[in-house]
Amino acid sequence: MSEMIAPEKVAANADAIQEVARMDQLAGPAQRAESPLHHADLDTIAKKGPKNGGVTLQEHKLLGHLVIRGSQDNQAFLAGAREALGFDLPTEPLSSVEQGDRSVRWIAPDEWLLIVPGEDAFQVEEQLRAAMGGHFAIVNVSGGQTVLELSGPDVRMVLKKSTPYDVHDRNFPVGKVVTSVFAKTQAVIRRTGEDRWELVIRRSFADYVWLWLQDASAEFGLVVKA
Amino acid sequence: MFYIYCPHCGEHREEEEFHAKGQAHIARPADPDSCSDKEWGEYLFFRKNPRGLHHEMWVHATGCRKFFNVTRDTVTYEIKEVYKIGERPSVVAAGN
Amino acid sequence: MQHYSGFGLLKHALNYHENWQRVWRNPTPKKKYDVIIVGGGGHGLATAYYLAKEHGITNVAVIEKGYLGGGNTARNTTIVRSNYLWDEAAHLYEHAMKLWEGLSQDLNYNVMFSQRGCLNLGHTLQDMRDIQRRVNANRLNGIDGEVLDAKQVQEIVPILDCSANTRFPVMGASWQPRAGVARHDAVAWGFARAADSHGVDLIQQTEVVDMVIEDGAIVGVKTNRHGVIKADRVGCVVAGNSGVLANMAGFELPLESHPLQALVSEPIKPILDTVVMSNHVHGYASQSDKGDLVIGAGIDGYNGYGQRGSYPTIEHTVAAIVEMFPIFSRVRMNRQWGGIVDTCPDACPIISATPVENLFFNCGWGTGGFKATPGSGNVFAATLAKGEAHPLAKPFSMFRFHDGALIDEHGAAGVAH
Amino acid sequence: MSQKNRLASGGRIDRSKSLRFKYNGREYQGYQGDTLASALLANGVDIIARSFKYSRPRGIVAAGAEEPNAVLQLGATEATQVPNVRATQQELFNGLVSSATNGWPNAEMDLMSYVGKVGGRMMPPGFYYKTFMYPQSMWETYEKFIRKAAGLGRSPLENDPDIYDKLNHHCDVMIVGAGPAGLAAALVAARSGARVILADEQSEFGGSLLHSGEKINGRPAVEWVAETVAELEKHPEVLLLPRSTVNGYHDHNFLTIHQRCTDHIADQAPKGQVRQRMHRVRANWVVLATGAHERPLVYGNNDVPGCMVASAVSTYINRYGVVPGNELVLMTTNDYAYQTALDWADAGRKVVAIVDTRQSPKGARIEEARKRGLNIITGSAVIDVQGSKRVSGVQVAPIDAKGDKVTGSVERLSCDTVASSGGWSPVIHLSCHTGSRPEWRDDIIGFVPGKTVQRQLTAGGINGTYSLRKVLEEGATAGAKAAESAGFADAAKGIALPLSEEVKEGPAMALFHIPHTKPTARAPKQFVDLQNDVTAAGIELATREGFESIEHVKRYTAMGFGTDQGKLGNINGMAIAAKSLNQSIPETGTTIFRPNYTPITFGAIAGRDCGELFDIKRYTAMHKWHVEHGALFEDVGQWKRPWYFPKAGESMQQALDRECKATRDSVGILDASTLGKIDIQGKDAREFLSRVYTNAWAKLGVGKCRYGLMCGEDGMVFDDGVTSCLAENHFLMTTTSGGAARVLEWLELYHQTEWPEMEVYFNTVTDQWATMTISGPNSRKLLAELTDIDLDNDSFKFMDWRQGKVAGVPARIFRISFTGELSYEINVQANYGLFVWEKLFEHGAKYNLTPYGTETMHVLRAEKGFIIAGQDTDGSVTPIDLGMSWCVSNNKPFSYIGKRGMAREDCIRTDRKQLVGLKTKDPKKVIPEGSQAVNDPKQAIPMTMLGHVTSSYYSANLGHSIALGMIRNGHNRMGETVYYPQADGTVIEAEICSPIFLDPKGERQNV
Repeated sequence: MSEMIAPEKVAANADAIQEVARMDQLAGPAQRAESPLHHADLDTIAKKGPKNGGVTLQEHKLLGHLVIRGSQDNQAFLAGAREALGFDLPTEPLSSVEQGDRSVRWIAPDEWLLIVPGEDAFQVEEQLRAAMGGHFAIVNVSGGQTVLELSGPDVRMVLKKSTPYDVHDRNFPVGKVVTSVFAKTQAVIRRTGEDRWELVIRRSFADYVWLWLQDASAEFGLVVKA
Repeated sequence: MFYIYCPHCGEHREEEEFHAKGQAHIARPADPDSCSDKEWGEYLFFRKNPRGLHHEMWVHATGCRKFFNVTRDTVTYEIKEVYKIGERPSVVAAGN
Repeated sequence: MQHYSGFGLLKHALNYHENWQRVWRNPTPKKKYDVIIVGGGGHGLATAYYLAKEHGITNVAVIEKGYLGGGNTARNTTIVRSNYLWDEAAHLYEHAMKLWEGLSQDLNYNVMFSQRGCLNLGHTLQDMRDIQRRVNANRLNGIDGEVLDAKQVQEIVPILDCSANTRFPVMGASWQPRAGVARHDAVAWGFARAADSHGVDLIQQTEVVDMVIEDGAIVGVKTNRHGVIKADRVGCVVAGNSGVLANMAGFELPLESHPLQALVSEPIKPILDTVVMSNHVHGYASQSDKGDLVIGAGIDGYNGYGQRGSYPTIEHTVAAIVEMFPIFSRVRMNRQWGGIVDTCPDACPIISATPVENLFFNCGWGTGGFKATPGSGNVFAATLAKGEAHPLAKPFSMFRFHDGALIDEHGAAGVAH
Repeated sequence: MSQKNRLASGGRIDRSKSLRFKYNGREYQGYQGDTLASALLANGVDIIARSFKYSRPRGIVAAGAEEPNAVLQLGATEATQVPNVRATQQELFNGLVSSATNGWPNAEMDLMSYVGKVGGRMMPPGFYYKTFMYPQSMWETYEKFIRKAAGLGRSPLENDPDIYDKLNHHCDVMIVGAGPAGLAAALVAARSGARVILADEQSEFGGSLLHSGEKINGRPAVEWVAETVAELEKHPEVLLLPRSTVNGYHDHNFLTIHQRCTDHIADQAPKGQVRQRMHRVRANWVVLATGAHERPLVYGNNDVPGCMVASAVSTYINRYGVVPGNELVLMTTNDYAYQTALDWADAGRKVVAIVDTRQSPKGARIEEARKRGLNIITGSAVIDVQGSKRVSGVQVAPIDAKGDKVTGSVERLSCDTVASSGGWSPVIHLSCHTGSRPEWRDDIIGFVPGKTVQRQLTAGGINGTYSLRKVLEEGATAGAKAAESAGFADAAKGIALPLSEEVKEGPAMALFHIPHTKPTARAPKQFVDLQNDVTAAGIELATREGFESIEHVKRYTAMGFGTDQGKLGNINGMAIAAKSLNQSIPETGTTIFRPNYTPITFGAIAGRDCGELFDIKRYTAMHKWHVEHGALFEDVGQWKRPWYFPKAGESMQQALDRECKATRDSVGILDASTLGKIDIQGKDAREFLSRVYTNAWAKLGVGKCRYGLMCGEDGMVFDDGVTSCLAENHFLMTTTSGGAARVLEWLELYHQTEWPEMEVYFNTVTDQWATMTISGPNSRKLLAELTDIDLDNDSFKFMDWRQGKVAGVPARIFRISFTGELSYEINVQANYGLFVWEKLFEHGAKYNLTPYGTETMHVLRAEKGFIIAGQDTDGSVTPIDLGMSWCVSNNKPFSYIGKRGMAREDCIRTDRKQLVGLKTKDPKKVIPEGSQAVNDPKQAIPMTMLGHVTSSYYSANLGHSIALGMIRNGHNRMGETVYYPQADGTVIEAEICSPIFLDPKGERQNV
């Protein structure tokens, strides 16, 4: 799992020039990893904060985030994804697929966001690379973003304060995913259940989103879940 | 505030998700080095700026990050057509 | 021209104001003029006035498709300042400033030019570097200016939030004491009245629908109401519509016309005595003599001739005002509107000959045209009179976009104003 | 004072809930359900304002948004002051505190009114423009006095304690106005299952039905209103918004609604509640059911308190149980207004006369009035009003059939109230907001919405439709059409139209301005726009002076520029201008309304985007550490970057000197995570780099890094950074901290629009990597303690990168240097950023590892002459100007971006401003950044400037100041002296030198 491919070694192998640099970015348990909202100490808030409210927030931290790029005209790419993942990349715009602990979101016609357990990221990347052909790209962005889950009866109101996108049932069924404006930043917003939504946000904006969510959900009561 | 159909996402989105990128269909000269200063200056700066139908480029910046073209009336702000990069508009001003 | 004065006003009051003269005639156009100016906004009218006054050319028509001063002259936030960065721009705007300083008397029309000073706030280290650079350049160019620290800013505008805990604390400002505001409509009317008194024909509600060009030279314009009107020279001063007229003459300009919005609050008792502008927080405000807070919004990114822009632009501006002046949170916005600004890639105007002989354009003032009104008219009049650019106008040729001699004033013109 | 004008019964107020309030320091009582205006009228308060120009006493004239006079100051505390509240729209609550906004010592006894009386004649429209000019220097003194008269209410002087909010909505049908048309439309649309939003500015739905006394389906209309609202409340897809003004109608059916959540209890509202909320609505279809405003007539002294709009009088009687006087004279041009006289009579007070301007009016309501024995004077008009602080009587005179002149003798009638009606003006404001030009209709004597490109329908009064039966019909039809068009088929099916009886009406007279026996200029003041003191004489004067366009008239007289935006006056003003110009109203022009329909609180528009949330603060993974270690921060774009790390008692310069020396002498560390980072993969990645950078990329080997300059097509530098070859088809680009997003969009622009055939993908990884740069002679030693990578200078050279572990964390280390020292830039996944940072400090103590911020970084790089894009460049500088021709390759096969631009005539001039180093003659003197260079400091102003100082510092390492700056032709002027005149009159002398002040051969970074 922690195998590293030094560029030298690759370059030395003239027959098979390593086309891209691969890197397992994960360290062992001795190396402390901190999610983007680590500083907010959500665990303590979960313990000491309110237990009832209209909005519940949970950070799903330290997951493996992989951006997958490729053309839908590239069959070797699509087939490879299917082989490696066990399911098709969703080609329907704004759709997502979730199987077990893996979920993939349509981001653009040539871009998907795959989220897997943190420790699987490199293995999945390797499997994808091995299976895919033609022109494609995979980028590990596990350190650059985080997942926030919002649930509860008043989440929709919080979303309506935060995004100009139409979050009504008729427009936003479970499974749909959109990238849109979220307060002054942006988020990948996915509806994961009747009253459950997922936000994927960038690391450096996480504190702002956290402030915003506290403010926007204050009138409904915000419960933090560890 | 405009409501713009993104041809890649397949639905209308709020203008806040987009950036306007100016006149569409300005191709970079194939051989810049053989352009005169005048030709290069015109490529860089000179624009149709029509009152009426305008073919312009937008990018779905807070969305799929794709550029695309819009034909819009610059007086009424009506969007007449949205089409992808590389495609030609079907709605054009008389005389164009 | 009937002379205006307090005494005259009293005299007329005794006669129930029944005997005031027309401010300008409503003439039928002649067949031919020495110079036709297309566009009866402040710049066009100023051009006509200075053509007559300084160059003795009075066989002049100003053709206006709507009413005089009804475009951006009527829609701007009336700020006058000359603290531009580059020499070329600074000299041009300072030329205008000097004319402003005697304009009411020159026109015998009170344009209410009020030199209440203008602060351009700095919120970052780079802002302050830019301010230092600009103020130093201004001083060496003979333009008044000072760099102030946050404490000095606070003394001038006590209601400005200069505390350290704002998102972008005020670090300082540039201060031009001679800057100020003027009554926008009065500027157009004052120039119109004075031009008319010199014999200039002001032709309103008449739209130029085509240019009459023979052998590469303009010989007249075709109008919707009065057919072809001939002229030896034609100057176009039509701001947002410049591209449309250029297209009639068969060329393009390095311009895009964008919506620029502005807004006013309800009138409140005087509380803000200077002009306060912030590029970084992106808002600026002054208070009119009627008590309205006059606030300029940003420019919308798309081309638009609709005289309206998008709502988020208003939201950003208002948020900036509330951030700068938290006490205004409970004050209310009365009206908002939009103008059509013709923006150049380098945020500087075009005062220029064109590919068509005897056809000249004065355009591209973008967000900063009002403050230049007398200067713009003055140098354009000289340009039209002589058939070649006034020395101050020379750097502003449209052909600078061919050779690359741009004058990049995006810093000084950072927020719309 | 008792509520002398309150009726014993009737109205929609709750007499069991008595409310106390203050106006001008006096306490009054009203009832739940009152507006501040109805409560003031109930208490017999006549004067609520002094006029703007003439300081004339003014009273309440209307009952809604159109009210021009009753604009009051509200608020019990300094922080909760609200200027310019319209009393007719402010609900009464217990403890309300209000006052008039003008008048000294108060509105009742304003001393300025003497000035107004005496000087009024000196203040025709435009008088400012005609005077105060001489001498020039006096204007600002005159202006001080003019400004004293400015404004209505005042701004609070304390910060707003309230919160505001925004909500985004999407709906199928947005209905504006919940009067009969709007309710009918909503009902039909709601039953179709469509998502419906119904908004109304009033506290209750029902509009005119709340006071009209009309019947629907044979029962009082208010019952139908209650049933309809009850049904609408049950529809799950319907959002009902009372107290919500649709203030703006924007393009593509975007509307903003200003909801007043707590204004009805204002400063009595519980803390923490949202005061006002803006709803941002995207509607598929819009139904405008905004009704109409009654036009008052323009007659002599029509501003004396007691002169009111007829329907407002009815509203006060029927809705609030308030009769605003004892003896009424009604003047009307139409049948409908007779209802006011009937209501007045029903309230048990005296109708002195109904003065009808028509010669022989006929209609059902007239018959009713006759039947009741009311005194109807036809073919006549009220030409003047008597009284100063309250109407005491009127002058009535016969007029001709066209209403142009007085034709007979004048009769005086005693009364205390004059109600007038000149017909109705459709409320077309919203339809104008999107650029639609209204159209005049002679048959209804008003403007109706013109052509529009919006998906917009109109129903009821806005169309000039005033019969209740037809209003309901139009509403239901519009609701059905809107729902159907939005995809709810058959919405119209099975809807039983509510029915109302048709009332027979005779034709109305198109009359706006009542003639007087004297010409207008000599007649008593006839007000058109009460808020701005615009009179009929003023308008005639404007046209006489040549202001012939209606826009000129409005601007010259200020008509319509008040907070009521001319809702009552504009049409009358246009009619007067038209008549004076001898043309029709449509020939004179039209009236375009702009947002807002009524004024909107700034705080509400800003919402939560102020204070802490005004703009995003972006943080790196190590931010907490920086805070804990006393960093001061610099705003760089949205990033918070450590600026420097002062120790206790240190000045900024001392801290910088220490940080700089520690780095050059041992090792310093910088958090460089904010640098933009873009992952580039694909077989054409290398070629793409060649096209967007000015230098060569063809031969950059795997494991190597290279600095690149990026230009626009104009050849001007716009970003720079180091890009590394991670693998043959894989590069990592870095950009400036502020330029990351712009560069990524730039790359995508060229890829998507110019070179789509190139196989390359760009992805941002700025946030993915925590980047820490250790720099200084001991950096290798320090790093060696923590990594498995061979750091030997031969195997890991300057401008190489290697992959390995640092502190057990997988890392990429780039041996690049922005300080000129031996430097390693360590990149780890950001989750480990703080962990690795802290490990470096654990091991770094013995090397005096010193954290430094942007300021020290700036000094260190300036010692080496490295530029900062955005500080040393400003969009007008080419790579050649920067002296960086080494970074420009003209041998590349593809004409890269910037190449042609750099070759333009002006860009190849030899006397361009060029970046050079500057050494002050006095080594201690630091030239302030932004100083301008001249050759001769003694020359006359304006001076010829050569260029400015872009970067300037005191270098502790060198023991003298250093600066970078632009100098015209500077590259050819090495060793020459230039001068920097300062604001304080001093001049700093400096020598032009190479910008590389330290280690010109670059040996230190290669050790």
